Amino acid sequence: MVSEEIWILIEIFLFPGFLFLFSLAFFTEWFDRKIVARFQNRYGPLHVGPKGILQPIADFFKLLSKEDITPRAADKVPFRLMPILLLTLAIAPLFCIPIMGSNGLISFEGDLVLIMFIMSLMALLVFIGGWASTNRFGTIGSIRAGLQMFAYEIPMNLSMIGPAISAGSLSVSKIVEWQINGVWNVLIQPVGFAVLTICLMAHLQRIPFDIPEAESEIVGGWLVEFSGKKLALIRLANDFEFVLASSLMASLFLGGPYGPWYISLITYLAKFLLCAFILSNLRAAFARYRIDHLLTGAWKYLTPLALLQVCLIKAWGI
Amino acid sequence: MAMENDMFKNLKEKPMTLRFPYERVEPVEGIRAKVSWDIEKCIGCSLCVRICPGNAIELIGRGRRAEIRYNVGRCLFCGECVDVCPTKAIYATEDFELVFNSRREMITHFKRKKNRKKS
Amino acid sequence: MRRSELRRQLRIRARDIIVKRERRFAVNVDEKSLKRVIRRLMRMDNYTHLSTITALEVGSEIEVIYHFAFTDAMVSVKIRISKDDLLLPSIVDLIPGAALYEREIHDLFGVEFEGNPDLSPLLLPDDWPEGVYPLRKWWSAERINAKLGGKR
Amino acid sequence: MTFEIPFGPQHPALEEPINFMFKIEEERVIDVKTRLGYVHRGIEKIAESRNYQQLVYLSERICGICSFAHTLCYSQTVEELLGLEVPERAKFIRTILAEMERIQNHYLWLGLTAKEMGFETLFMYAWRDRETIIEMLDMISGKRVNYGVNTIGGVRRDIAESTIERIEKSLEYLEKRAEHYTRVCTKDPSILKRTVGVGILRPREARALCAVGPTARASGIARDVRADEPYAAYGEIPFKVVTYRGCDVASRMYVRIDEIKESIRIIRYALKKMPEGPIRVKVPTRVPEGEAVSRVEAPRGENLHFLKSNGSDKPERWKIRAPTLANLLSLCRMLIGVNLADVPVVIAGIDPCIACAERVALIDAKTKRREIWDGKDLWRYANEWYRRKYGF
Repeated sequence: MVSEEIWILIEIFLFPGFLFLFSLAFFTEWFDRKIVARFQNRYGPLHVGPKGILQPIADFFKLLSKEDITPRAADKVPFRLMPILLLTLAIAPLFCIPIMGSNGLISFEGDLVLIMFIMSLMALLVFIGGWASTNRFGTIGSIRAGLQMFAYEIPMNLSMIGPAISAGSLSVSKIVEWQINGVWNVLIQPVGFAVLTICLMAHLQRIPFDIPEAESEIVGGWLVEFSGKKLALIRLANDFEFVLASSLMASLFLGGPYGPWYISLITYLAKFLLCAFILSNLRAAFARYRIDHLLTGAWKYLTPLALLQVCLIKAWGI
Repeated sequence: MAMENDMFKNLKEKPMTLRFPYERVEPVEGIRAKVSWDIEKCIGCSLCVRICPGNAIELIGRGRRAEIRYNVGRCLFCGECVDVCPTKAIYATEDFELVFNSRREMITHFKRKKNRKKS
Repeated sequence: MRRSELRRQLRIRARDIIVKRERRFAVNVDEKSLKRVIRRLMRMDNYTHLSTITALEVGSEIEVIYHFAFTDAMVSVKIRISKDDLLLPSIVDLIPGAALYEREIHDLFGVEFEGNPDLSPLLLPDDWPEGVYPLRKWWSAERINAKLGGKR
Repeated sequence: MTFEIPFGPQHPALEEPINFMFKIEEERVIDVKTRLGYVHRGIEKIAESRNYQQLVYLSERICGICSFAHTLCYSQTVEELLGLEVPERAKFIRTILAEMERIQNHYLWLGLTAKEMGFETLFMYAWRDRETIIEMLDMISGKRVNYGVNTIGGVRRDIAESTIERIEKSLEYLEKRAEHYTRVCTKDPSILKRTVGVGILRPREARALCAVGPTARASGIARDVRADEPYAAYGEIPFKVVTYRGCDVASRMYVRIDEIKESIRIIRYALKKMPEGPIRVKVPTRVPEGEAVSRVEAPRGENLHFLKSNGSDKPERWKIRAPTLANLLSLCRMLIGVNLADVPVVIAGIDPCIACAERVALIDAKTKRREIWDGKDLWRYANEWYRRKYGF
């Protein structure tokens, strides 16, 4: 008879917990690189493991073994602390996402607000990291990261509030339950889904909006001084953010998992991969925008659209 | 955005890039790569030595018993020597993947059959 | 474009205009008339642009050639200056495009263009020893190496 | 607050080392200072110990991408000095290969600019399409980059009948792709936002700063050496000089894509009209005393070679001015007022080939001693010195 505590430990460390999330993060990075490569008529990772699936892990360990330089002029504490904090903040919200069964590991009323808060904290951390590296390009990169945060923060939160209003609760699990017996949010709030996708692209700093680390202009932006273990952690945090973004889109708008634990896992993964595909497609289809395009675009189009969407839901009173 | 249909079409097609060590492209038939000598035909006229832009060819000895030291490192693969050689002793090979791990290996010394016993 | 038309426009002696072949004209000038001739050249209708400025060493003098491209011909304005007073009026005020060419020639020949706002080195490293103009004939390979301290 | 940003010799956006020192104020460039000299090989000083025949291969290595234009210009200069007439068929082959190189160069440029804009997919597609034209050149000349087809007095390789159909087929494909890219570059919102109205060069400034090639043609100045001074077989081939009035990076893009289509038409016309006959003329090694200037329309602009010979078999003075040097000042003018994010796109706008711009020097055989002056010392010294100064 497996006692209760061991079962919880297994849940936290093994199945929907760390081990599963780590492998999901590495798998998603591989999936993203492979899809973008196929869009661009080339192969993508091939040689490490079957079809190159172990490539992200290999990159991670390679970076770990690399020399870890802390520049003399950088102020040490925030510079060293930032990657670790970024990784923990990236993993934390994933525990509120329902993967096995319709409620996540920790699901309480208001965990959607927790996720939103953590996501804006991450953008702040990026700013601090770039600023602490006191490199000229790093400073410009972190200013741009800050600017970008102002642009996408409000429309993103508004578009996340949409499903909460229609489901009448601020917990991701309850929203998923409401969608199971109700209708998928994406059908009644398509505009909200589009706005959320664009803002998540900006949050993940992916191609159309990878302005803070635009390598062809400011040589890597805020990432420029990080190397070795710090860079490994930051890239891993980036993968986790990608998993968080896709699973948010999947659970808030596409209905999330339902049915007994093994079917819910499959449905969750299917929707998750669909959202990851959408994000990869967007990454391959655009050139990089300038920071003022993003700011004007966000304030002129994204925020009003998100507001309109929220008013529509209230008006229908679902 | 305007590339959408093009991108989805490519999703199905086989990628354009080659997996180099396993899939190779065979060289075009008129390719000009490393040159090589048929030393028996060579009459030691040193026309090729003078024409070579990269000074890659060196003649040792004179007349019928001359030998050629050919340094691939300095060769430009321009094929001037192939054109200028009166007795067509120089011919172009198809091997363009040239890798050496020391400068000495780059130099090939074309010896004649009779001399080989002596030197 | 024919030689008579060029002579009428530039109002200089016929002796100075040499027709090398049907599309190439050479005009010999001296320091005083350089700017005047160039200004008149630019006023001709089928003038397009200044292609480049070439400098070469002829015995004890340095010859500077301004290549002007026209829609149907090329005019090279030639001027000779002796090696000890290497001073030429800069034409950057007439043609801003000439700035880089003058900097280049100043770098590698030592010709001074008074009036050029910025004659900082374009090609040579900043601490290139004074007076070493690698493109003068005298400055052959060994001498430059020796001048640079040999060990490099 | 103003920054002093070095857009230094080593930078991901630059394929070749050139140094810009930008003064930035809130992401806007207010001042530019440029430095060259990092890839200075002193080619003309090396040329001192080479005879005219070997210099053809040296002129080919001035620039990796527009190598045919340089050999064509150099060969024409020597032919002018020798008073030599190149056979008709050789002229047509030279025109065809020059146009093929223009197509290959413009596709390469399109890919690079897309990479600067962050548009990975267009970069991959443009360079994939470039492969088809490189295969054609490979088939004709046996080499992919420095073709070694051009020589003094004519051409060394003939275009056989069998290759002509394959050329036709690949031209169809290239034309279809050029149509596709015109549609993409005029409709895609992200490209338009990054290129329209960026890096403005007024016609008046372009004329004053003597801009050449597509950079001038995109500001409405119809300046093309193929039309002004027809060399090789351009006299017999009707073609249109492409100009746009937009004065920004977008119109430079449209000029180049239209020029690809124009080149395809030229190649088709030339292939049909190519007469039979010899492709090469015997050339003496000694060149009579004299001076010659010749111009060629390289893909990036007007190429100029000045050659002074002194009767021996080695040239006395060989001055090369590549198009990039002429456009550098226009580039500095365009960069003022642009904000930092657009700097790589504007730099890529003039398609800089820094290795070309380094052509400076004098050579002289008067000293008769066999000077193996190697440009390397000057170049090694320059690099090593920079390593000490900038400490990287």
